[in-house]
Amino acid sequence: MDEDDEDFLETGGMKLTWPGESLTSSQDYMRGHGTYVDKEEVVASVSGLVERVNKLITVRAVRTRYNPEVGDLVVGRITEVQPRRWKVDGNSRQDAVLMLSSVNLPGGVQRRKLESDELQMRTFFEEGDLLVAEVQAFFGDGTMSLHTRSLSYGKLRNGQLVTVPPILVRRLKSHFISLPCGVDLILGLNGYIWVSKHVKENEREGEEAFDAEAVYSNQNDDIDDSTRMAISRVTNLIIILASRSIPLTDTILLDAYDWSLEQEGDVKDLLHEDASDALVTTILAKG
Amino acid sequence: MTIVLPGERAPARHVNLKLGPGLFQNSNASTSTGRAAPSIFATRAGTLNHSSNGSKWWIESNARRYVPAAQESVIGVVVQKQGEGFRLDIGTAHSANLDGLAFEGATKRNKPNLKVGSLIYGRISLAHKDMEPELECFDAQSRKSEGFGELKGGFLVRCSLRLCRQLLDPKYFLLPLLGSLFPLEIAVGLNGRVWISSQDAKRTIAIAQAIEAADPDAQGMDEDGIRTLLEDLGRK
Amino acid sequence: MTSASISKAEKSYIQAGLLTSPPRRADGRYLHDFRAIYLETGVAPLSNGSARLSIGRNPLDGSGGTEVLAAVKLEVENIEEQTLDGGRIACNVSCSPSAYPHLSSGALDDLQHDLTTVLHQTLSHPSLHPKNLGIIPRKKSWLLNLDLLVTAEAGNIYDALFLAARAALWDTKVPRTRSVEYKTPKTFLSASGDMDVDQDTRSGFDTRHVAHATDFELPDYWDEGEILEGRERWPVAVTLNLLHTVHFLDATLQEEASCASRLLVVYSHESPTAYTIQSMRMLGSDELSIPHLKKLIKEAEGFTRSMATSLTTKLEDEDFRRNQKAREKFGRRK
Amino acid sequence: MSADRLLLTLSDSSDSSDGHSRIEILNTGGYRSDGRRQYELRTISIDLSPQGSGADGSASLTHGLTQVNVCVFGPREAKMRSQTYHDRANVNIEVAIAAFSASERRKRGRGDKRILELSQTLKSTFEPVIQTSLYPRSQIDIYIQVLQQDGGLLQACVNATTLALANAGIPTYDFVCAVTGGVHSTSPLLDLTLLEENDLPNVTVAVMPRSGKITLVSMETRLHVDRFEEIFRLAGEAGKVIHREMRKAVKDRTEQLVASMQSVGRPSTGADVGDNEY
Amino acid sequence: MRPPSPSIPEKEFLFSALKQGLRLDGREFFETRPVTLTFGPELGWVECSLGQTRVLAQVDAKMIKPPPERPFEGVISIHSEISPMASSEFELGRPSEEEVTITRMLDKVIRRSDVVDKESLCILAGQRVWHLRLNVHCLSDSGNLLDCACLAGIVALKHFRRPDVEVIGEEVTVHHPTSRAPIPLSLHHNLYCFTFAFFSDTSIHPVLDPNHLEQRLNGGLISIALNAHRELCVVQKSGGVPLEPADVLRIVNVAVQKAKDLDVIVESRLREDWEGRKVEVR
Repeated sequence: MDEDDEDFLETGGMKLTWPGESLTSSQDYMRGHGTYVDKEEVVASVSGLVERVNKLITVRAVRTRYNPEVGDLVVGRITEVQPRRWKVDGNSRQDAVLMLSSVNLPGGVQRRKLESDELQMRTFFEEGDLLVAEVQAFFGDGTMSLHTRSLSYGKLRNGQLVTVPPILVRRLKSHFISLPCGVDLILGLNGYIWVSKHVKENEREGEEAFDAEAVYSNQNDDIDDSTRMAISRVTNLIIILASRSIPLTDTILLDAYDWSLEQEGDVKDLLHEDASDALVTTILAKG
Repeated sequence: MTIVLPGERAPARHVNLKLGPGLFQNSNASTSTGRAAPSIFATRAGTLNHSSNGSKWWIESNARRYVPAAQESVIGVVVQKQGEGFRLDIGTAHSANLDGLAFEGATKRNKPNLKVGSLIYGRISLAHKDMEPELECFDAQSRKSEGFGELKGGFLVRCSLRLCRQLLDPKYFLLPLLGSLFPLEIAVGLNGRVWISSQDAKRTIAIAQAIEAADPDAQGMDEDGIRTLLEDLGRK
Repeated sequence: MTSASISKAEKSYIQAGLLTSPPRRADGRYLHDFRAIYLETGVAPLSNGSARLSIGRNPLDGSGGTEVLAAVKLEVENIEEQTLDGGRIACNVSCSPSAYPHLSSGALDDLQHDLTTVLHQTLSHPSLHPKNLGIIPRKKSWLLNLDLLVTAEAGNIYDALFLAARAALWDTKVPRTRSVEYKTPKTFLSASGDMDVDQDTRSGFDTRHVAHATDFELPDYWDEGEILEGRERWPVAVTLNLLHTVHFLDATLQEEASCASRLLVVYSHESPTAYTIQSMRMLGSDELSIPHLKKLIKEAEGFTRSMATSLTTKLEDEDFRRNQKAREKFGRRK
Repeated sequence: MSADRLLLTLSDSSDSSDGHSRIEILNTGGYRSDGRRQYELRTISIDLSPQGSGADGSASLTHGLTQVNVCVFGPREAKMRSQTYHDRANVNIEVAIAAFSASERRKRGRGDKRILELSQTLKSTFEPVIQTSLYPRSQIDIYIQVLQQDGGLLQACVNATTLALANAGIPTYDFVCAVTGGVHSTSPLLDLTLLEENDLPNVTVAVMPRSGKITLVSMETRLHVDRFEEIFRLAGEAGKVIHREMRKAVKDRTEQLVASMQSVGRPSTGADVGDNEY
Repeated sequence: MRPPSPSIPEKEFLFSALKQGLRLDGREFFETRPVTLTFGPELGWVECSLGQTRVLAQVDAKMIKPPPERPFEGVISIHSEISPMASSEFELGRPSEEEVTITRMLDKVIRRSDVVDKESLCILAGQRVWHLRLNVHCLSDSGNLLDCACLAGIVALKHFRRPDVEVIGEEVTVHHPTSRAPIPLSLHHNLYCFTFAFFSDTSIHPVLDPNHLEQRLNGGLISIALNAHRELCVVQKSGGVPLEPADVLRIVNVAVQKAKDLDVIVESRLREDWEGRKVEVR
């Protein structure tokens, strides 16, 4: 064992480790993620936090690519259109796949998939389009298979994208967040965050006829100036918080937003050194 | 047994003439005597052979690059899994396709789980110069495997095409000689690959060296040569 | 510069923001605002002058900006017939794949080639040529190699390249040279006897009057040399991103992908009265009417002047800071 | 020769423009041309803050005046599927040496054989160390940029790549720590500068500290077998000292990230259904 | 298109055979394949074969004006491009990994290690020096092209003789081999390269001079170039599976012994060839 192993690194009683560090003997512990077994010893393979759950020992890396799980909500960008499917960049180990069969087709949820649909794939999604979807299953080699079969999923518009390390997005009950300042947030678990204009409740769920053109249109609504300012402000706040690897939850974003309103400089000054430091210290203080 | 070179004329004449590999019928019969003398030319160097009644003619030559022909059994290595089928490398210009269902007792649900790199002994079901060859691992009618399918364990020897044909010829000395010394399993692919297996590694190596020594491309040893080779291998 | 992948919805969102009044950009900047520029000189000790410049770097963890490393290395060059007297300048831009992770190596080479052509043609123009790059007329002169390395790209690469080039050239010191003539001293000659003997008995290394110098030496090793003559003339570039009637500066990758054309104008501001256009390029697909072009050039002159002056003051601060540090270091050593 | 006797001091090595007179490699007092003792390593400075455009992990490392930046992208979708493997990730390493990195300017193109050999050596060093079997069909891109050369180029590339991989959270079996060793007549030296590398027979050795096994040995100069064995063992030991320094940098970085991630309480809305499980 | 890697049965068989101490061609672990050197019509032309791996090396010399920075030294240049003739894996486009390794090793073994005394190649300082060109052609690759290429290069240099040259003042006369016997190059020492292959399963014993299949399935290679007087010139384990330090040293010592044996063979073959050749010249 390492000589400084006795004094557990007191970051909340957690033990930190790094590749090549032997944790415990493999007789009495089962190895999980981030570890491997060598000569009856469980050894860490990544640098991060050691977690012991009764007989299972895992190491959670502090920085890693998005590791998908079924049911995760992710934001992705179409990279390629292939026969009957789209390839989607989901900030993961490989591009995800969106089958034509797992997409809502214009003209109602029950509509069967026609031959002509396969020929007009680009009318639904084309290269570069952003979408929000849910991880449905995995293929043999670990590739994600996505689906957008729900009214709240589909093509994204009226806003802009921010990328943060995936580990900062905690798993919440709902990843659709509406801030009081008229800004909607979609916190993708893969670190892609969509900041957009707030869409009122009834507009989204309550639609009777499934409006075909609206779902796949690329047209943005016209957005008034105050909403645009709010979107820029939230974007800058997310960038600052992410650079100090502060996890992004709705409470933190709300506190940050209120704090930034009190500052006299306008949105672009948030990105300057002193403003960013001040924000981070206040957030950490709240704890 | 006449030796012919590419471009030479072959005296093949028969009412229903069948030309094997290496012969080419020049359709615009230059001679004015019409249909009677269509000229047959050799396109490969080798020995000219014909069947007893003179209806089938072919040229026996040697090569290392295999050109696929239908109903020939070959040994392939799985290179890629593609949908339900597999892509195999059988030493030809293009890789061959093998459908996942072309196995004995294969159904939609239970398909043979072949990994990339596994060895397959199969028969060429489709061979056409403009299309990728197709393989099957069972007899289409009887749906029995008849020895085709995945080859597990053992070792693979690469040799010239002529030796493969010779190994399949009952009159050739090598297999009976090897069989008399120790028990062995062997699968000869006409694409220059021979799969061998025996109880222990020492014997399999001896068989491999015997086959490589008997190869006309290499030393081309005769029976006595192989016998002495096997004896001193046995001693070591 | 390179078309980062962007969706139609994002593009129309950005364009709408630019065309409303008052115009709004993604990070809240006004049309003519620049992101924070960070500059440091003397970053490559083995070079004769160097600078690292970044635009839009996140102050907390230093990520996400456009970053260029520029260094000048001087080489002695024998003047053959075709190379002109008085020294030569060669620029070269290389793009690190870590700045363009989505580009293939072929596309990266093309990009490097384009950037190198723009930089080289502008900076090696005779109007900017420093006078103290010659060593011995018609015999030896300095070859100034300016190497620029793009280590990260987040839009507005031309402005960053020209600013970094100007900073590195500002920081360049040309080693002082003194031409020397080799004369064989009389004592040698007496041994061979048959040469016609030269009367004076001065030392072999007569450096006072130089009729025809054959070589040069570095008189004082510790003195780093003199600055490049006319270093204020080095040009500054501004990229005007055009969207119908609107033009905006310092575009991010997403903004560059949302506007169809850009106008690159490179000005040299030697003094408030003496300023010239060194090079101009139209990039992208849209056309531009002549009156609009004239108006843009006028605006570009203003932008580049303010950029040049603020860069010069920053460079002077850097010189002061580094001399201060050097003095402390020597002070500590005694 | 136990590892802890190899002291690691923060001597400020003299700047490189010392005079060109014949320099003593090791003077009578046992000091080398840059003031270090025989077994003393140069100052190591490590910076793990993010570099490049959206790199997954990056590291900037200096051994004395040799400075190398490494950016790691991946495991990610491969640009060309023909290069992918069905059962593991493809490790792709590209080395670029800045023209101004050495005292004599030299522009090395992409096809330069020395650079190809360097990236090949690094690729076959790290392929067995990275757990590539976890990421079939994907690609790990490692871009190495050499900013300044003063001896120990291969050593700096290996150590910087190890740090960048750890920083990117890519699972590896262990650190790979490299160091150069040389022999001046009979006295061995460690962590050579360019001056010493050009004059002395020298060897670069990379070791995996946990098992003490050797992953890389590279020597291009003439040396007697017995001398080789001596410096080979010594370099293996010195690798462990460098490992301590690298480990400390990774530990500090991890600590800082974990601290800021832990410092903030649980979100109020809805129960947190378990962390973003790795 | 990458050549298809060996099939699973071949892999499993090779590893299980090696574990029982059996190599496919019946050799011991540290036994090289038979070395045959056939010398060509002219001097400096040798075809070296290691089992079925065959490499042709050929040396020619011409007089050039030396580069200004090194007026007293001759110049040696090596041209070694592997054509697809050796095996279908090599293509003329980007150099393959093996080709880079061979080019670099030849450079280290022949140019950097001053095997050839460059000063002896100087005819007239600053004016005329000999420029030796070593051409290496890989004829067929059945494993370990590296050792074969290095051996061919070294033996070609030892076999080559340059015409005798007489210098009076500024005037240089070159004597035709028939009038004056050509002079061999002055070589400090002969360097031989030995490549060992080891496997991901480190319980398997490393093997010297890997054949085709062993080379395709290796977990790493160690190449050691050294002369017959226990002096190492190149030691290169560029990555691959990590080994115990003791194993590396053991392999180095094996190479030392092998160098002595190979040196004897090479010297005797050269003497044999020179005897035959001398008779013709009279």
